Amino acid sequence: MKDFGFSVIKQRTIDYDQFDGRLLNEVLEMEPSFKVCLSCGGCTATCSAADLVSFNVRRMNLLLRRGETVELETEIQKCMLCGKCMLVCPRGINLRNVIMLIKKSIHKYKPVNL
Amino acid sequence: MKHIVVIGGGIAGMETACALTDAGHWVTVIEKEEQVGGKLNKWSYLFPDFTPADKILDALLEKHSEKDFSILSQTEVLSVNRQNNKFNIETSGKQKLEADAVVVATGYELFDASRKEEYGYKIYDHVITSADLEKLLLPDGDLSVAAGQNPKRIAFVHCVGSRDEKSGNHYCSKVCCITGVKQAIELKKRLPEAEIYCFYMDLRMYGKNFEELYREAQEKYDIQFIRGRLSEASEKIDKSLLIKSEDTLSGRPLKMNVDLLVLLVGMEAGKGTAKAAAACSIGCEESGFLRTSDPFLMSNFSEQEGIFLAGSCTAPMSVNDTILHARSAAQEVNNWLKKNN
Amino acid sequence: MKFPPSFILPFTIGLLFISCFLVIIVGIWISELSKIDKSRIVHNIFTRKSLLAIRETFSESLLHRKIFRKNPVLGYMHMSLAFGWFLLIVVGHIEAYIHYQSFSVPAYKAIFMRYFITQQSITLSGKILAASMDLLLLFVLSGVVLAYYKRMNSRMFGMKKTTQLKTGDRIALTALWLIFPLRFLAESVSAGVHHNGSIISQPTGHLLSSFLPIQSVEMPLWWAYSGALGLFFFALPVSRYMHIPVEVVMIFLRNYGIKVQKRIDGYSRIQIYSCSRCGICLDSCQMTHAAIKDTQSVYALKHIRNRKITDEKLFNCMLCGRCQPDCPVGLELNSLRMTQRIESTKEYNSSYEYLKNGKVNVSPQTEVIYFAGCMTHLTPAIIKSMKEIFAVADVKYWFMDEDKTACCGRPLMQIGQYNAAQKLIDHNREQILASGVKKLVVSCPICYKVFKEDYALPGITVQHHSEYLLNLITDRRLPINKMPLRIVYHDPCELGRGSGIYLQPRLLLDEYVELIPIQNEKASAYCCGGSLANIKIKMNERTQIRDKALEEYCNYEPDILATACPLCKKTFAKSRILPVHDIAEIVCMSITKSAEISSKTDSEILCKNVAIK
Amino acid sequence: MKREGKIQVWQDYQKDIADDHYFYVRSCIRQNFFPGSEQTFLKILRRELNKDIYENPHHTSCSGIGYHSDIVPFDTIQTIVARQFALMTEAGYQNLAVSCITSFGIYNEIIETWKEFPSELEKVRSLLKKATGREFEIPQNVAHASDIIYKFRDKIASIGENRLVNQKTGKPLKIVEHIGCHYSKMFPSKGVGGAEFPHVLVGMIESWGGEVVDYPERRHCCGFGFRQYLVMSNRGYSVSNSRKKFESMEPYKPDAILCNCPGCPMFLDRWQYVIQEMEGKTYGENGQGIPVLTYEEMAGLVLGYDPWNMGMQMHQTNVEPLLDKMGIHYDTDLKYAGKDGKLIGKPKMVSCGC
Repeated sequence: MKDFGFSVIKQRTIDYDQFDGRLLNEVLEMEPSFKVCLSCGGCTATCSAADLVSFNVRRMNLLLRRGETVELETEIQKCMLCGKCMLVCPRGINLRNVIMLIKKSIHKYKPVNL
Repeated sequence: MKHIVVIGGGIAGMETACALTDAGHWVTVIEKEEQVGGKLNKWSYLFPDFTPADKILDALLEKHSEKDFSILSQTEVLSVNRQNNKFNIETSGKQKLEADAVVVATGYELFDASRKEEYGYKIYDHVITSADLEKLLLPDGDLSVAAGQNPKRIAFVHCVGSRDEKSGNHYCSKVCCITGVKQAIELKKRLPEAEIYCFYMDLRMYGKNFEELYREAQEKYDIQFIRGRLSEASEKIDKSLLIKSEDTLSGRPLKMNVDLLVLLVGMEAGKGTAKAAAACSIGCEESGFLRTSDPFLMSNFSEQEGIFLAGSCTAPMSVNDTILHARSAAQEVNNWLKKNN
Repeated sequence: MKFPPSFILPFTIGLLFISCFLVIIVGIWISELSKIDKSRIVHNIFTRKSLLAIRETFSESLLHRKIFRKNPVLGYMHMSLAFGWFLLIVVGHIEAYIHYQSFSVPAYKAIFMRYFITQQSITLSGKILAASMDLLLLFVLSGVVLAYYKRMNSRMFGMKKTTQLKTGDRIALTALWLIFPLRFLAESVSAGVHHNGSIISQPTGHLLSSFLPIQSVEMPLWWAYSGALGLFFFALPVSRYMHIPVEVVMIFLRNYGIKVQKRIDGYSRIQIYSCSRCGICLDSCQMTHAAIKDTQSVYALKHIRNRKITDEKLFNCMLCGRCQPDCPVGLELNSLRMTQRIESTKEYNSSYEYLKNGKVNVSPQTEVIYFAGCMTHLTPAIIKSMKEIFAVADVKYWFMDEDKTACCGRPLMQIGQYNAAQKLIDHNREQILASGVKKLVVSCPICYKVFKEDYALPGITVQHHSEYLLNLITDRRLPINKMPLRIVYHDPCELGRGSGIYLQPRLLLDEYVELIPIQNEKASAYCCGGSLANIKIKMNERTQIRDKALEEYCNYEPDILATACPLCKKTFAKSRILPVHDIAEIVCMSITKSAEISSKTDSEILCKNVAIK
Repeated sequence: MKREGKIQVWQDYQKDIADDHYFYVRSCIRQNFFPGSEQTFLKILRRELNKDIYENPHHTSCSGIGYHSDIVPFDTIQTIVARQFALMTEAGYQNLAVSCITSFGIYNEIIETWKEFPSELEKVRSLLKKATGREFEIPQNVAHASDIIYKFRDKIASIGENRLVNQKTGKPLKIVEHIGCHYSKMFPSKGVGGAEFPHVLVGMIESWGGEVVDYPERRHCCGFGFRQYLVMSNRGYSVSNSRKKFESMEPYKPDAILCNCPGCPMFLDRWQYVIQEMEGKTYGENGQGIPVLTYEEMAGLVLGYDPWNMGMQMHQTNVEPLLDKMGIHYDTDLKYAGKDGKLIGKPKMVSCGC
């Protein structure tokens, strides 16, 4: 391959058609309450871990729904599972189970060549 | 006996006429179309409980048929002139009417989606509006897209022609959010295999049971909501559509291939209302909707004494709000006539 | 030498099989124990502890005293089967020893004695022994009848439900049910033929001979009896009746001081096999209030034993510990579930690299570290009350998690993430130690338990605020104004059953209000339903559990429902049926005389509204 | 795709294009990238259409690239543009014909600015007067050179020798049209057909017998983006934009790409080569690239001009596959021959797929 002093930049666009929904489907099947997330961010606002590090619980919904497994895996490790988020969620989502389900299965769906 | 002319034979006009007849007045409804009932004729099912629109329309029309008031259909008002506490009305049918009061109930028009060129309405094969979809949602409606296949992925675009400086409409049309949720559920019921996405800016579930329906859409029907306004749509070689938006919650651009794109068109005051406003010399807001004397206590009063306003010519309104507004208009007319007798 | 009749084969082979099996499996389990546990066995085996174990085996494995206390009918059933059978074996053997004048009588000769010894005993002692054998069999049979009946109708035993069976259990159960009636029939028929037997078997044999060709049915009946015994022995390893032998081993090991560890080992397996699936744990389980009927301890242990445990069942438990005091075998039900949770989640990753210990600047006069806990930050009334109390008592404190801090780690532990929790523990521990303060007061029982048990804080007293406030009163640092309020106190699981703190909150409340004793309190207190240990339960199911508890509390018509846990408070407060306050709030109300207690009328109206619904 | 809908849109965006007497302003970069194109344009206008088109050798860069790269201040570029207008006024012309899309955008932007803010116009008049002593009038008509070809497309078709038809199959050639961003995205009303469904190149293709390919990324920028290209380490952004377009058009199997901007043909042409070198991917048939043409070159081919005379040997993606399909005769030996018949030198790395 020739070196031109630059390389083709990877697109930042979320290509929805390329997205692997298996992890999402697994999580939603086991924890259907996660379907009703409003992305209000209440969980993130109250999050104990978010006080200490850049961590956004709300975004996990998005990462999962956009198939961003690599980022999701690193993000989710920051959660301390304290459960505060569940006490503020206006839709009563069982977030701790969502996190545990992701932790359980994420290795199955991580892209291989990364 | 007092004579009242109602301009517009939609549900607002008919309901006002009905209530005024009940109050013992002589009412003439002027309708530009052949049929009365206005835009309700275009709708199949109503939010938030999927009541067939026919059912409501038939119930209203049946009630009206029992009343004794005249309807001038396929007629437009040319001019309204005040003369000695009377209004002289000239119509396109060359009739000259004399009225003691006038009710403007000219309703709204749907936003012409082809004005949002980037969405390709009337250009791409499978871009339709919510009004088009409404007809397809009837039991015999054909939802198939290219090669007779059922669409596998469908996207709804909220706020088409509303809240959009580019369309010239800054206001919110109020009913499209819930219409989108309603239609998404209906589509999912018809096509359980399809994935359905709603691209929204805000979801404004203002009415009774609206929020509940939204939750049901997520919970029971797996409708997915993506916060972002569609920038453009393009047709692919297989007639499917590539749509682009920002996933604003991720902060990244998003593209998606869909088989059917539904544009949730908003309401505009429209030509009928503009003509009526000109004929009656009453004022319009910047949005084009008719100006009411105040938004709280006199929402049925125009700036001209004796000219009243009913329904969605004053602002985007749902069917139930329109009916209520029409009834209150009749009440106000009746009170005003009594006071001025 | 005369060969014994062939019908003894099923029994003999079965007995051989089960003996070998038990020796091997118990050997494996014991070899799996940790070194410390093994040395415990070695050190204790020849001490009084073995005698205690024998006594416990006798009273629990045979007499079933605990079940008796809970439910006499059920206790009788278990006792008649276990103790009766035991005596049958013992007395049978004595009878055989006497008859053969030898101790080296093969087991089959004792078990099938009525077949081998056809002549009637002529000595008085022989007659008594024979009669008592008949009576013992009758005693056992009465238990079998009850067992039949219990299968049909468990309600009679005061049990709401009974456990479901799987194939191995069904075979063993059928065999067990058949053993004694068959023995009775065989002995009676033999009595009819040979006129041996005693007070019951003889007349029965006589009666049977009047309409049965008893000579020709004798052999088949002995075959059937032996077959039933053999079948039972073979089905034993795959059935719940494994608990019969394993429980004895467990009782010995427990008496030697062995406990369930945080990993699956021989002892946890022994405990799992010791579950008799009596189903008593189902009764106390609040999950049934939410119609969750397949995740209780008995099922969890069963699935763990069969390696068919799913996360859905394993984690659908609030770990409230309500079932544990009721277990007649005395199994460590929570710990057993926990070992499996640890096992099931061991591959999960967590990274708390972001936890960086900053400088801890605490003034030397500081008396107390106050740790409110994550949840308490969502019930600011508790924090506010504690602050006011500290001010009134003139306590200098360091509010450790006022701004931000890591979670205590307990919620992670509850779902098996011990390794992850350790990282949080290490972080917080370092800060606590660095402060140099010698007392840690915690507002949340969830945090309290972990600080107390897992933090290793030498020289530091860890107290829940209920203990601490009581101390302040004893030290006369807090004023007391008794308020005319009737209060029901809800024991938080982690504070009560979890940490054994029952008394202090009650003593404290007694000083300030009128505390109403209630039915389900202390060890049998309800869980609020909000438990963090259950990650599978749905929100509406939590509500059902909560409402059932509230229903009882409402019966006492309290002015206030008091609790000592922010999560319990949050859970109960959501219902709006009763005003809910933490004990710290109640103390604060009293000492600041700001008795702005939500008036009862409010709650009455709400109660009515709920009733209308 | 519903044609009636598009026609409706095109009708909404019609613009006046002057009929004759043009003052021609050239593009800076086209003269390097596609040196024959502007010459071909002048030839077509003067010889085939008998139009009066004048160019003044003293006109300069509009400095648009500098402006868009935040190097040239607005006052400066206004004054430079005013000077071009002064040259036009001095020559007695009123219709501006702009070769470059960047310039076209700049001229429109500045004229619109002057309409909105007359004070700016006054300032520029005085600045120009002070600097050069010149005075100017705002052109009555600003047309892009492609507008002019569009206007006379049917005339060209009628006198042309070739059509955009595959001579072997008789089917119309599938042509991708790519409009420069600054043609109508800034002011949709200044471009024929507006911004969403521009008609300027579509009209030419259809008029000359070809078929337009409407692919999803049709509106997407070629990736020039000024700073994206000018700074070498940023060029990856530029390539990735072009690649996005290629991948989107690939399933349609286009025979050629037609552009009306100086940058677009350059990048759509060169990046095909770069992508092939970097990733081994080609987008045309038989491992070839997709030929990229300027509208003048396309018009020239229709009129039967010699491709080498129009400078089409300067393309990095070979144009021969298109010439073969159109049935145009060309002499392979003369491809790299100069005007004097001598070899001008052959590139070492012959382009994409060849």
